[in-house]
Amino acid sequence: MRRISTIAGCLAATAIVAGCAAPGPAAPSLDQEARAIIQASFRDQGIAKVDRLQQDLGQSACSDDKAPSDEVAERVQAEALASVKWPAGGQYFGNWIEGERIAQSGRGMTWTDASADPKANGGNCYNCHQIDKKELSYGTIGPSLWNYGKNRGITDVTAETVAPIIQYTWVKLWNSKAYAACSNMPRFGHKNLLNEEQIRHIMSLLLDPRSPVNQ
Amino acid sequence: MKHLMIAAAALAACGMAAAQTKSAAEGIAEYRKLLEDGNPAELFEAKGESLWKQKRGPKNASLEACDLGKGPGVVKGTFVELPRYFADVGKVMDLETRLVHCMSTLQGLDGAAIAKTRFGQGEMANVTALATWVATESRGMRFNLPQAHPQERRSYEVGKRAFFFRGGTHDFSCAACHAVDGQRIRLQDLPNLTKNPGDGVGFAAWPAYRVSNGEMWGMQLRLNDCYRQQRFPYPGFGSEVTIALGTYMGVNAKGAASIAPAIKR
Amino acid sequence: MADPMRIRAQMAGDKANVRVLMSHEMETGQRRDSAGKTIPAWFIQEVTATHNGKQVMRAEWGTPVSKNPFLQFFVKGAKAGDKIAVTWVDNKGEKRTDEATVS
Amino acid sequence: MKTNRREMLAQSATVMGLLATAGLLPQAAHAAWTKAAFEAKSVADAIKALGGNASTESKDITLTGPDIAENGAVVPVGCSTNLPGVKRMAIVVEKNPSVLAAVFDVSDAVDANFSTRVKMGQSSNVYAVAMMGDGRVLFSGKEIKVTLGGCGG
Repeated sequence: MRRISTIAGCLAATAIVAGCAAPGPAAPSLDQEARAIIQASFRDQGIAKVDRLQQDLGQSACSDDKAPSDEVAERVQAEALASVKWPAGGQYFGNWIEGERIAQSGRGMTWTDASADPKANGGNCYNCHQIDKKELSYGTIGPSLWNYGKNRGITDVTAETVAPIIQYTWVKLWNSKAYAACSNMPRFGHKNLLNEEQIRHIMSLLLDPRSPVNQ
Repeated sequence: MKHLMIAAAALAACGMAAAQTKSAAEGIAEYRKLLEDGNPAELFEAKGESLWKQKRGPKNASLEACDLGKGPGVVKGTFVELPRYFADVGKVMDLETRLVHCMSTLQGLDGAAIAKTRFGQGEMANVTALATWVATESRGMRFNLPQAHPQERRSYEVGKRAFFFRGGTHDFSCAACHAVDGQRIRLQDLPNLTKNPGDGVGFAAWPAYRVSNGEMWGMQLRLNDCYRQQRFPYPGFGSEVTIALGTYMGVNAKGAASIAPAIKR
Repeated sequence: MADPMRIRAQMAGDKANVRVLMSHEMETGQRRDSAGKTIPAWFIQEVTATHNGKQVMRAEWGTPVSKNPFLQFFVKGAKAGDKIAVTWVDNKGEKRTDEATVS
Repeated sequence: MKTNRREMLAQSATVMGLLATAGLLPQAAHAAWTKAAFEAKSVADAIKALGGNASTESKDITLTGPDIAENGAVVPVGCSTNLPGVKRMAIVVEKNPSVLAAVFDVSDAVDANFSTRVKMGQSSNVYAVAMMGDGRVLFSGKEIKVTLGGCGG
């Protein structure tokens, strides 16, 4: 338990730093005006419709240059955690080769993409994270995931003792807001960006002791 | 004890990652330096200059009487003060929307039709070339957008709110990638656009020649593609959000020297 | 008609450092458009340069040369005021010549 | 003294043949684009199609270029040598679908030093090839890594 909270805290801290910092007064009328201007400035194009501007609580709470109140943040996190769909049959793992392919791809869900089916989407992982060290072109918005499983002492994914970290990772991939209200990481499962099978592949990439990430 | 070991391992891994990053970053720096000498933006700049002086359109007029904010015909220094308020239209305009306005009023071209034209096509390609040339004329000058008019201050505030607005399938805002120093997407450095990110960085680099597709991109297309990658719907050319974001980034960049037109990945 | 080239020719010691930017698609013939149709190859095949009217360089290019090509070469024995002209010809037979004065 | 037209043509043909084998073709003789060379799928085939034979690696030939390219669409490369007697210089990208990018004729009036920018489909060895007046073919090269780009990569 202690270990989980430490790791979660580490990731959450990163997300908060990446989010919002400087204070600034917000005039309600300007806020409303700005929202109306945003709505009026966009139009549908392909699969990207204007309904994408309708914010849920997590989005609206994190649309400021300062972080939401603790109370709001906790509500966002609780709702996110409650929304997580656990893998069918308790099967958390797939194939890390597929996982690497998904992690490499930054495609999907833009107005130039033909289909919104998760099968057409990538995970965008390398855009923000170092994962397999062989890939030099990686982003730094999120923490390095090199040796993600190894650093957490995973030598056997079926061991009872590692169940909490496996579950933690599943939640993080499914709905990152569960651990950090204003996380910059997309909610891959919750927003149907990746399907269960694709998330299983990413799980293998990150956690399987045989994955190149854990060598 | 075990926790300590894990923490140490994590730190070690981070340290090694930093070392490797540096060598890749050095390689990229070398690549960018090699590209600097001979920026194809010069081709667009030359085209823009001749378009500015050429008599065109139903009114067979040049753009030499166009007021970009410092009086009719003045080009030098205008780029580092845009977007700004224009009394003749009663609103804030950025460089590209102002150019379309001049093409419409002076040359008699159909401004609304130009705004709907795809980037890189027809008169829209001409707008980009013109913007490239206008930017070149302010090269080395420092950004200093006016904020005296209430509309200019309002534009900044709207832009700031648009910058932090999260939406789309991936919950991204501009701020998700551009509100912190020193971060990257893949190998691309992400300027912190909530402040002056430095000379020739961010707002002070566009229009820029994109080597990935060999196209010249003005700020309107730069923002359009940011929103595409953000998984947002499509922002209209010259829409208020795009101009307000320009005001927000431009005011924040106060004091930054312009290197536009730059060359970019 | 093709857009003009940008040619800079600057003295460096006893040579002229010539840098040329050409406006050209350099289409490989291996890309497809949004409808899935192959975009035909369209690229510069030959580049020649003259120094005061005398040919000093000839090059053949293939599709791997980048869009809006850049070329740099050094002309020996040039002096300020000399004329450097560059001509390209593409696979459609289109041709463009521009000239610069050595500075 | 008096050479008839037929003899002159014959002589020219002989000279041309000699020049061709030495890789010394004058401009007029190969004004046409060397299609076979640009269609070559391997470095050796490209050199052969340009009229060269077995090639030797040489420290006197230089291929300039970055170790890593941020975008394969535009990779700045150059080929140069200080050796006297070089007739042609080529830039070859081993893993491109068409390996030969550019070939430059070197005259007395220019340095054997050319720079351009090429497309690379993937990380690859890139070579500068020099075809010498004495028939030797010398080369040197380096690996240039091509990285994936931004968000869409």
